[in-house]
Order: sequence, then C-alpha cells, then structure tokens
Amino acid sequence: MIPAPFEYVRPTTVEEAVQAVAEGGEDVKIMAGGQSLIPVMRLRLAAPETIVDLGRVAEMRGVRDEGDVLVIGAMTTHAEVITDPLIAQHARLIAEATETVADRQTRRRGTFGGALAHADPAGDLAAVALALDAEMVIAGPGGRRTVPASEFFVDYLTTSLDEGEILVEIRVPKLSGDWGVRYEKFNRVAQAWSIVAVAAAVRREDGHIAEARIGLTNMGPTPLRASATEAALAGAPATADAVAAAARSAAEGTSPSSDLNAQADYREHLVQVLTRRAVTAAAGL
Amino acid sequence: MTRVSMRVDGVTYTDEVEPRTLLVHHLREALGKVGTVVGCDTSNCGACTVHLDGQAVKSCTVLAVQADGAEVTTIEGVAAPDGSLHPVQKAFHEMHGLQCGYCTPGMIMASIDLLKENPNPSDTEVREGIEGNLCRCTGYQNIVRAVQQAAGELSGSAATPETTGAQA
Amino acid sequence: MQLENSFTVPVPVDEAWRVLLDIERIAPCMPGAALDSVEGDSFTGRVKVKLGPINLTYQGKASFIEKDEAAHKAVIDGRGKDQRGNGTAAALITAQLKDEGSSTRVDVLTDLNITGRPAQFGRGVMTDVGNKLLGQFADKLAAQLGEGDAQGDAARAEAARVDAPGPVTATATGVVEEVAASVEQTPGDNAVAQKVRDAGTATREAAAAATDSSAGRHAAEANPPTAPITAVGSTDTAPVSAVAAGGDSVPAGTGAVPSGPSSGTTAPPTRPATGAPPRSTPAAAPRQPAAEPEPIDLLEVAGGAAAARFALPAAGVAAVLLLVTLAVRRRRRR
Amino acid sequence: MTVTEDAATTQVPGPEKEVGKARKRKEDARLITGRTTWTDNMVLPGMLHLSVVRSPVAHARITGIDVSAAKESPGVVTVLTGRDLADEQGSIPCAWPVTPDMKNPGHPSIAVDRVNHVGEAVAVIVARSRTAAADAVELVDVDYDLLPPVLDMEEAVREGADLVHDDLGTNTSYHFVFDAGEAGTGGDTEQAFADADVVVSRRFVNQRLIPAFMEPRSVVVQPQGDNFTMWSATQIPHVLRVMLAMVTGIPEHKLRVVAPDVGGGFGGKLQVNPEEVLALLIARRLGKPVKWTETRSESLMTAHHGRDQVQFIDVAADREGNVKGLRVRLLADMGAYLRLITPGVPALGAFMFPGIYKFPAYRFECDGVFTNKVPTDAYRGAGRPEATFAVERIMDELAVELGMDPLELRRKNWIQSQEFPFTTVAGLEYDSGDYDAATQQALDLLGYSELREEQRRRRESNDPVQLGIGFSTFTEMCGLAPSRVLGSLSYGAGGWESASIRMLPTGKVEVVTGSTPHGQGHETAWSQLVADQLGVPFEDVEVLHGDTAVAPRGMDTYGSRSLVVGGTAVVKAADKVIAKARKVAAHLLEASEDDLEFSGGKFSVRGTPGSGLSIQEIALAVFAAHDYPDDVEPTIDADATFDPVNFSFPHGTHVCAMEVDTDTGFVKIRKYACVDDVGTIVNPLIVEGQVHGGLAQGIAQALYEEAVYDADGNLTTGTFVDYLVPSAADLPHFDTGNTVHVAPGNPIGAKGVGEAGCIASTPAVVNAALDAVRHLGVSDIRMPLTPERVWRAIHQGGDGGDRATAGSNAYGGAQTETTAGVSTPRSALGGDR
Repeated sequence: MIPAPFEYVRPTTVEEAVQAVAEGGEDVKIMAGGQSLIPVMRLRLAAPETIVDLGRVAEMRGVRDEGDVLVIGAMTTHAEVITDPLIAQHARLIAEATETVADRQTRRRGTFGGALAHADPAGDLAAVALALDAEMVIAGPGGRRTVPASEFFVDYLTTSLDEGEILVEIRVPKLSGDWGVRYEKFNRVAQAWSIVAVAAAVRREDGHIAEARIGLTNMGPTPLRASATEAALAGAPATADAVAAAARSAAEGTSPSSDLNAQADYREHLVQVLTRRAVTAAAGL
Repeated sequence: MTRVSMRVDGVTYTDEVEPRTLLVHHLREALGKVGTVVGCDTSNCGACTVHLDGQAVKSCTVLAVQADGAEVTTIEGVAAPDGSLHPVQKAFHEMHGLQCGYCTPGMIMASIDLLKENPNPSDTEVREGIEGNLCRCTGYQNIVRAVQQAAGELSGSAATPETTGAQA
Repeated sequence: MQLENSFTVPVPVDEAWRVLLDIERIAPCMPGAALDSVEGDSFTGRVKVKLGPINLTYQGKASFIEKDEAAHKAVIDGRGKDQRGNGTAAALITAQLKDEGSSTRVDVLTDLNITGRPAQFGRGVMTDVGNKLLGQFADKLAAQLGEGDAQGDAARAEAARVDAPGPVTATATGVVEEVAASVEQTPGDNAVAQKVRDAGTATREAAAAATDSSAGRHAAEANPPTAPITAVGSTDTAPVSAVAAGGDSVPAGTGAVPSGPSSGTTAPPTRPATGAPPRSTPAAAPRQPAAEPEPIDLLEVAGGAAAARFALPAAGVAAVLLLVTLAVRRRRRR
Repeated sequence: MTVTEDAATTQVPGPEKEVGKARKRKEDARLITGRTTWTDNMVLPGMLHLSVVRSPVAHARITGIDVSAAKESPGVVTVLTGRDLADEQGSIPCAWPVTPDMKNPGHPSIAVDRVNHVGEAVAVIVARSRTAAADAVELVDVDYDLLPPVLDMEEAVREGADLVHDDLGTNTSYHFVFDAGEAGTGGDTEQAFADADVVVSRRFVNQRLIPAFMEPRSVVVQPQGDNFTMWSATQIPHVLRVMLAMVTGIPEHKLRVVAPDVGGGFGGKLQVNPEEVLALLIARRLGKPVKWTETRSESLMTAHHGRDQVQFIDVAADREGNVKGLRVRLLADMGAYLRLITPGVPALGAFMFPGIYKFPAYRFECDGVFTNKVPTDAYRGAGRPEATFAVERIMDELAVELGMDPLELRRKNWIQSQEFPFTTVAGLEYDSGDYDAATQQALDLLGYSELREEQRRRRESNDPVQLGIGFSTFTEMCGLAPSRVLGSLSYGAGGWESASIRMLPTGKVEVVTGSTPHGQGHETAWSQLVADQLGVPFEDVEVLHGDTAVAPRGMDTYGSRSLVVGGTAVVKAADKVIAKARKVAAHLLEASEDDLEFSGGKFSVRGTPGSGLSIQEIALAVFAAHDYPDDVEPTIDADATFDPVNFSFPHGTHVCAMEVDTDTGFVKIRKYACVDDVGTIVNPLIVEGQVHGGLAQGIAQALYEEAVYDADGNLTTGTFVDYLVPSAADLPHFDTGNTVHVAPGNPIGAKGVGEAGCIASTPAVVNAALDAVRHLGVSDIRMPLTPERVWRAIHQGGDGGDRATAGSNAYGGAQTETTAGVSTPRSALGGDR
C-alpha cells in the first residue's frame, strides 16, 4: 500500500519544528522514526495533511549527563540507546527494554521519544519511563514545559502533548545505590508486541529490598506502576518468598483489555508471574 | 514533488518524488532496483531491507525523501565490482540458505548488517539478529548456517560446529 | 461489540424521556459527531474518530427504530461508512430509562459493529475506540438529560431552523462546548471533580456551582453573542440554555461568526487551566471549518492539558471531564 | 543411514554419480544477487495498473455502487464493476466435484449483486500508476444491504441456519463417504465398534491457516491482437492456461501463460485467481497491458486459505491395544465458494486417516460446508496433514486410555517392513518402508532416554517447567497422481507429467519440464538426473520451465509430485534420446546396435576399447545430418510423458521434546528430531531444505498460526502483525535424518519430500505439549497452542480454546470462540466430547 498524499516538512531545529507544526494544518502529524506511523499511513488508517519529519533536528538526538539526570534526546534511535555508554551505566533498564523492541532494522529508525509520544500501551518503553520517574521535556509555541511520566501518558495512544507541541527530550534520574534491573517481556513471537511486560528496578540494602519501582506494559490504556507491589516490597526481606508474596498484588489497579492474544484475566495472571520474575531477577535472587 | 538525490549502489540519482513515495518504491520503480522487493505492508517481513548510510533498514518504512542525500546499498550493490560475490551471498548459496529466494535479498542485507555489529555471533544471536526477516521456505536453519559460515569466512575461522546439522 | 453504560440524571423520568427523543440534543452526544440533516425520526451526520495516528470519519444516518413511551425505552439504529473507504460502522443503541423519583437512571446498551481495515487487527484497534466512543456518548447524554427541559425549550426554539444543517451542528455541539469551556477554566474545578468521585448527588451540586460561577466569569470574557447569558447564570440549567441561546445567535447572525472560530475564541481562556501555551490555539482553530465534526480525540476522558489539542474539543472535553467523573465510576464494560 | 538397494544408482555404472550429490543450486545465482524476474518487476510500455475495491462486509446484497468520483480521480483510466463484467467473467472453475450431487454456487471473479466474504472484489480501478489506482479505491462508494454472516460450520449445518447461498437451500456443498466395508477394503465399521473393548472419541479442530507465500500474488497481461500473454506468480501456468481458456472463451492457442521466478506457493498459488481472470478480461477490453500486484493484507484476506476442519474421530481397540476400527466424521470449511480443488482437499485426506496402522475397519464421512469466509483450498499437504494430525493425536489418546506407551501402541499396530507392499483399509497400496528403523534412528537423534529421564525428574520435583515428548509416525500419499485414480475420484484432470530433451549441436542439453518450480530447485535436480542418464556434465544441462510457449505440456508442481512424476518423465525422455542416438551411433561406428554399450555418455563397441562416440558428438552429427541411417529422422531429441500407476508413500518418525511453563502456559520446543524416508535422495541439500521448511510450517500450525474471523466475519489476523509467521528466533534447530527405501513405482526410486515435514510435525508438537501436562489433567489443547490456551487448559480444564483467541475479542466483545476461531456463544465447546 501507498500512503495518501501529504505535505512534507523537514525542520532542522526545534524552533523550526514547532513553527512547522503550528503551520501544519488541522491534520499535522509529527514523524520521529516513522516506524509506527508509516505502516499506519500505508494502511491508510492515517492520512495526515502534513508530516513534520524531525529526522534532521540534530539537537534532539543523543544522550548527555546532567549530574543527577541523564537527558535523552527524543530522536535518539533505539539502536543508539542500546549502545550508549551513559545509559548502560545509569539507566540500564532502558537499554534492556529497548533491546526487546521490534527488530534490528526497526530499532535503527525508531526513536526513544517517538515510542513514548506514540504511547502505545503495548510498547515497551513507556512502562520503563514510568518506572524510572522520567520527565518529558516538551516544546511548544509557548516555550518549554516539563511533564512527569506519571502525567504524560493519558490514554490509549494519547499523551498530554498538546496540539502543536513536540516531545524534545526525556530526563531520566540516575539510579544511585545498589540497583538491579530487569525487563520481563512476554509475547508469542519475537517481533510481536508485548502481551504483558514488567519493568523492574530494585535497590537492595543489607539483605532487604529498600525500594522497588515496577512499571507495567499493556495492563491498561496507559503504562502503569504496580504500586501495591512496590509498597509491599519496600523494606521487605530480599527473599524469593517475600517477592512472590508482593508480586501477587501486581494486578491491583490495572484494567487490561482483551484481544486476540489474551483475555484480561489471563493478563492479570501473567502480570503477577512476570512481576515476580522481574523483581527476583532485579533483586539478584 | 520534492527533489531528492541519493547515491544508490555507487551511482548518484536525482529525482522529483512525491513525499509519500516509499524508499522501496522509489528504488524499484524510479531507479529500476528491482532486486529489492516488497513482502508486506506492516514492516514485519524485512524483504525490503537495504542499507541506509551503512545501516540495515526496512525500505518500506522509510520515505524516499528521508533518504535524500544518503548512501543506499541494495542487494544489487553488495557484490564486488568484478562481480565476485560477498561472503554472505556466497554462504547463502553454499549452505542452501534460500529456496524461492524472495526473502533472500532482505535476509542477506540484514545478515551483513548483523555481522558488521557482531562478527562472531552464536546461533541464538544469529536467530535474534534476523528476527525482522521472515522466510517461509527454509525453516531458517540453513540461513543460520549460512550466516555462521560467512562469519567464519569474514573472521577467518570456521563455522561453529553446532550449526552444521545432522544431515548433508 | 456490546457496550453497557449506566448513569443517573437529576431529572424526573418523563422530562428525561422528552429530552431523549430530541434528536438535535441527542445526536451531538456522539463524540466528534456533526448533524447534517434531520427528517422526522431520522438524521444524517458524521462521526470523526481520532485515535493516536489513526483517523477515520464515518458518514451515515441514524434513526429511532423504537420509541416505547410506556416503557421509556428508545432504540436508535445508526450506520456509517468511512470516508476513506476503510469500511463501515454500525451501532444499535438501546436506551432504557428507569424512574427513580426526582432522578432517572439511564441504561445504555450498545451493539457496535465495525468492518473493514480497522477491524482487521487482533490488537483490536476499535475496542478502545468503541469503548471510549460509547462511554462518551453516554456521558454527553447524561449531560443533556441532566440539563433537563429548560435546554429542551432552547433546542425546540431553535429546531425551527433545523433545515440549516451546518449551524444546527454548531449550535448543538456548541452547547456542550460552552459549558465545557466555562467549567474548564474554573480554577480548582478538577478538585471539585475529585470530590465528586466520592460524593453522590452532592457532586452534581458542586459541579453545578462550579459551572455557574465559571459560566459567569467565562461569559464576561467571551465574545458578544454569549454575553447576555450572564443574566441567567444562576440555575444549573442556565448556563446551558443561555449558551444555547448564544449558540443560537450564530445561525441567526450574519454568519460573520462561524461556529468553528467562535468557539475557537472561547478556547484561550481555557488555556491557563490546561497549562497549555495560548499560542497553540490559532494553530488549529482557524482551520476548523464550520460544522466540521470534531474528532473524538480520546482525550475527552483525559481532559487536562490534553484538552487543548483542538480548540473545539478543548471545550467539549471539559464538560465531559466533569460529568465523566460522575459516570465513570458507575460504568461497566463487558 | 539404513540404505537399501537404490534403483537409480544401479542403472548405470561408471563415473561418479550426480544423483545423491549435494549439488549447490543453479537457481541461486540470480536469487542472491537481486537479478530475479518476479512478476511485479515486469514493466511494459503503456502498462496500466489495477487496484481492487473489496467488500468490507462478509455477507450482503450490493444495493449500489457509485464510481463517478473514482473515475474523476487523477490518473484513472476507468473503473469497472461486477455489472460491467458480468457477461464475460464466467465462474472461477472448480475442477473437483467430489460427489455427483455436489452443490457449487459458482464463483464470480467480481461480485455482481452479492458479496459472500470480506475482501471479495466489488470494483476494479484501472489507472496509469499504482499510486493513482490506490488513491481511487477510496473514492468508490458501495452500498450494502447486510445479510447475517454464516461463520461457524457447526452452526451452519443445523436446521434453519442462515444460508450463505440461499438459492442452494443449504450450507452443505456435499456429503462425501468412504466406507471400507462397502468398498471391500475392510470389515464392517459399526460392527467393529460394537465388538470393541475400548472406544476413544475426540473432537479435534484443525484450524484455518493462510499459506502466506512470501511473494505477494502478481499478474501482468499483455494483449497482442487476438493473442494474450499472461505473466503470473503461479504454481500452475499450464493448468491456468487451460482454465482461463475455458472461463473466458479465449482460444487456448491464443493464450500464453508464463510463470517467471515465483516466490513460494505451498499450494497457495495452485489456483485460478479472480484477479487473474479480471486482469485478462480488462486487458482484452482495453487492448492495453495491465498489472495487478496485491498487498500483503490483501493477500491474507483474499488468497485462498487452508485446513479448517472440525474432526470427530473415534478409534476402537481391544484391551491389548490392537486397533479394531476407525471412524471419522469431518466438517470441512469450504469458505464462500468452491475454487479449483476446494472440495477435493478433505476428500484427498480421506485415504490417509488410517495412517501407517493396520485398521481392519474404517468409515469416513465429510460434509463440505459453506461459510462467509474466503474459500479454502490446497495448502502444503492438502488434506493429508489434517488426517495425519487426527490419527496421530487419537493414537496418543488411545495409549492413555489403555495405559500403554504411545510408541508401543504404534509399534503394535503399524505395518511391518516385511509386509510391503501393503494394501490399507482405505484401499491404498503402500509401496515400501521400515517404520521401526526410522523410529529407532529418530529416538537416537533426539537422545530419547536422557530426555525421558529429565522428564521424570521434573515431574518429581514439581518443576514449574514440565517436559514432554511427542511422536508422529506418519506416511503420506505423494507423487500426485495416477490419472486413472484421479479419474475414479472425479478429479477434472490427469496426474501425468511431461518432459522433452533437446540435444544442442554444441553438445549442450536443454531439458524442458512441465513441472513448474517456485523454489524447489528443479533446475538443479533435473540437471543431476540428466547428467547421470546421458553422461553429460552437470553444467552442460539447462532446465526450461514455466512458460507454456517453451514447455507446452505440463501439470506443474504440487502434492510432492515433481521429482516422482516430472523427474521420471525427464529420465524416460533421456532413455528415448539414448535409444535414438544408439541407432545413429551404430550407423557411424559401423557396428550393430547390439554390440554397442552406452556408458559415461559414450557409445562404444564391445571389446574394442578406444572406439566410440559421445552422445554430444552424435548430437552434432545429426545437426549436420550429413550421414545418418535411412530409417531415422535427423534428430535425437525426445519427449516423454509419464503417468504413474500408483502413488508413492514417504514415511517418517518425528519426535518433539517440549518444555511447558505451567506458570504462563508458554511452550518452547527443546529438541526436534525426525527421520524421513523419501526414497532415493537425488540432492541431499534440497531434501533437507524441504524438510526444514515443512517442519517450520507444521510447527507454526501447532504453535502460532491461525486465521481468525470475528463474529461479523472480519479477518482479525489481516496483517503479519497478527498472522504470526514465525521468525528464526521462534523456531528450534532441527535434527534431521533419512532412511532410504526406494519407491518401486518410478525408475528414480523417489517418493517425494515437499510436504513431509509439514504433515508430520504438527501432531508431534501437540502430543509433546500434552505429554508434558497430562499429569495435570490436560487431555487436549486447541491449536495453535497459544500460551493463554495452554495456561487455561492446565488451570481451567477443557482444551483452553473456549475463552482464548476469540475473533471478536478484537472488539473486546464475546468471550467464546468456535472450532474455527469464530465467536458464537453456542460453539464454545471444549476439545473433548
């Protein structure tokens, strides 16, 4: 299939991009890596009037160290994320999850920011951003604002990005202390979306679990935190039993959908198993 | 229409394209590079894989305008100018890594890309490395063998034993 | 796909029933819907669905196929075709009113069928659309019914000019939007909404209060046509009828104030609430042609900052935002 | 390898034999360099592009089609609807009326006033570019008056069910019966069951699959005066030519069909496609070349599907485990129409249900059922995988019932090697084999005893990951097919194959085969055969195929027939060449024919070493034709047509070791070993490749693939996002081996290998998964074995299918599914009866 015709704009700076989006008409679409957008356009489920391609906005690409936080440019490709030394050192969970995204060709084009802005609840990176308390830096006609991940993901394929706004970079607090991480992805074939996945970061302190952050993929219209499990783990002994017990509440507050791959109740079961496994692995048990 | 210029398999082409033109359609229909084929419309099958500035991408999920100014290598450009085959091409032939051959151009381009990044992959790494390329004929085993054999040739060692199956 | 929505509105069953049969008021309850024409029990229009990158516009007709006065049961049958040839959508909506004294319980059962490309995905692209779509239909319906007959008068008053399709839409949708806009801009109305989740009827009063005061403040800032409204800004139906009147003046007027822009201009005041930069408004609003259906942006349940995505829905959204908080808790799906 | 005497290798002594050599494929050169001729690569001057407007609804009356906007669209030449083509389109042919009273509603290439499945063509855009055509599709406005969709076979055959074709008055196309008692090939089945100690009954679901060849279908038609040339991505250019002539009335001799490089078929391109007919009609009408190439989603939605049977199977046995009878009742989903061999697929399977076992009694009944889905037709194995699945599954169930080891039960009942040739209860004469030998070798390849030990340990330790081992000891009927047998089954054509050999003056050899390859490597294998027969170098042989002007006679490639039938035709043509050359050689060598011996490509006079003429020299001599015998023509070229007298019966034992994660239901193949006996192996490389590919598809049926329709008849697996063709990362390493028992039915001794892996693997995989969790009370899991189904079967009982992967879950709606993945409340039956 061939996409419907559209105007194509290729800005080179964020300002140009914001301007281009503002002038893009009612049906303007921002294209990052295009790995989700182009197929949807080929199937003609989307037919935007204008495409603003961020591919040449150099300032939106790359990772930098700002003390306590890593700043990841929204246009940093998955492939770059996987091989980035800073991410490997301070946010390994992101790299681990990104390795499970689609396939190597797609990871060469697809971007970190694009995946987050697409906000597909079955996408792997949103739950990670949520678990790591990342912050989204958004540029718009009114200048820049910062939105915490917890407020960024609003609904199925819907974020708090306003019309005319662009996700520019993602600020990820570094994990300091003895953190272990694990991304447990469950799908039917290698290329498929997650049926359910669990992102876990666990900080251990003298035989106890001091803190656990758990993000859930595809357990509702947005990525979720397994708050009940997190609470149960805080201060819990670092034992398999304690983890297993805590994981049993992983489905609390979730509202998974039923689709071709799984019914909601199965997802609610899966998330408990995967949470147990992710936390166990992250806690080095 | 937008003017795009790209270097494909060593030759520079400049054309006017509609922004909606997919790179693979530009390659096939404007440049006659029909060695690269289309196998799906959801970016799953990988048959259209080419190298864009040295990296394997699915050319059905890249717009021609995005390749403006880029270096593109297709299956038609991987053999040496004298026609001698790339080690991966050779290995696919020797290990019977293809049957109908439709997925082969993409499979070879993905494999070359994989070996550039990981010159000595395990069987599992090969299988995961080409997870974005579907083949309906071979069951992949001989493709894995081929990639291993090419890895051996490229790095001067022999194919790892476990990949040579029980028969043949 | 079967969807169930239930909610209670603070008007007696007979009044709710009258409103329910009032097409100009019911049709626009379909999010992103625009009414093109009305003939007796049938009406034609468009529903625009926007889900992330996905964009569909269904055009078609709907009609009451059952009106059981005694049982207070109405059945609406609607079917449409996507304008890009992406298949069809059909909905059989059964609304059952139950007398609960001063209030009325409304059960909406919807059988939604979608064909063509959007249906050809195992991940169920349309499950979410369908759920949101009908959820919001019920929410807006709740809004309409909740406003009771005062609104009905306004609507009837203007039904005289139904033959002018575009404006009808403008007005009808305008209604909710204006309420929305006013609610939206009220500082702390989210907080109100928050309490609403816990408190039953009290919430409606709270919401109403919020609506009132805000309507006042809003009207002051709003463009001339809506100005007179402030006069009647004291009962919870007032803002609506008032704004309806305001909306009324659109078709009535010289047409110098087409619906899109007019509501577009109501948007800026909403910005502070959404925390969105005001200048993003012109980006979308001016391009909104008159009587174009607004997309169901799915942000409608989201509200908040998301509301600014379009000038028009930006308004429509917020009203729902408040009302949703009433309905959501009671909504059951599947 | 257990190698018995090999017919092919004993014929000609002398130089190293080509047959048996792992020759690298001649085909590869163009395929690995991107110099291939796919149909979609073709560009002709003035070529127009077709794009098809398709029905989004499963069942409806067309009440109006407005093409005016589409006609105005830039680049559009014209737009045609069913009404425009109604008088000339005829019907897609069905070549296999399995019963005299079979109901065939006829199959228009483009719907005229009614659509019967999602994706059916309702209008065709003809435009100057692919893009213009695609754009205009959106502008065609069709009004549908919806009819209730018929989707579930079990519903469809009930009294008062909605009808797909109301004029037929029923949804049943045919009722096909084979009763061994009545046929005289077995005892009374009812009696056998009445007398049996044990009867095990099951209801299996063999789900709907999509062939999913990698090259989307494409067709180009060039009109030249009253002549037409069609290039098509087809398996069957010869059959297609005949059928197109019959359908369109274009005289056969005015029609040339070319299958250039074809990117896979697996039965999916064994069809007369509506779009091929439309392209031909439109090219004729406009007098311009036209091209149609489908998109993948179009392909999944409209190219014929495969399988889709509900199988009720009963087996009778005594307590000692001797099988006494087999009873099979099928519901086979035809889809909305009958395509080329739609009704014949389950009928072909009828003869394979007894498998390799000595059932004394057998009865088979099948109802072909119409539903509002795309028609089913041949898919790799066509009827035989369904049969093999059912019998290999029920043998495991019987073993459980009897408390016997499944392998022991099989041994007890399978045909012993010394019993060949063996006539089965289905009336087939199995040619040769040794099931014991293959099984032993397969167990060794797998490391059977170690794995059984590990399984025991996991059981005892209550490991969340359980291990199971599953068997499939299968055979299949290949080498389709003896024409007389096909006739007796009322198939519309024969099963012969044709070949010609042209000896060129320079000594090179052109081999023309009627068997059209699409990835199988005919060019290589045929060269090996001819090199051996004629004693010419492998490199000197060129194989021509796939063009009715070049290879005028042929029956093409399917049913593992190419080498067995087509290869034999080549060998026989070569024998004729040698016979002709012998006369010339005798003349030139001034010797009597009887004194000549032919060896290594050379005729020499017995007892006079050094003397002699190579067959290539003789080719030059007859080209010059200066000196040749009076009573012969000056050529040694020859044609041959071979019609087998029997099928060939490859067999094998497949063993799968499966890990099942009981926490999640995720299944993972730990190890897979198989030993196939495909008779003489001409090229081990190609044979192994065919087995690998078959395994991948058979395993995919067991674990991944299913064409799912929702309650409205939408295909919810409409792209590769949801129709899960496994990648390299999803499939295991295969350990393959062979035993060789030559097929007596052909001089090569080959049995056919194309479908073996696909037929055998599916039940082995499912049996393995069940073996892993039987102790948890699981007796069936519906295919594909999705993690959810496995988990439900373990934790909620049934076959796990009831609440998993329901089509209408795509809407988050209904919670149940049918047999064929279609949601209706009434069909939420488990797998067990």
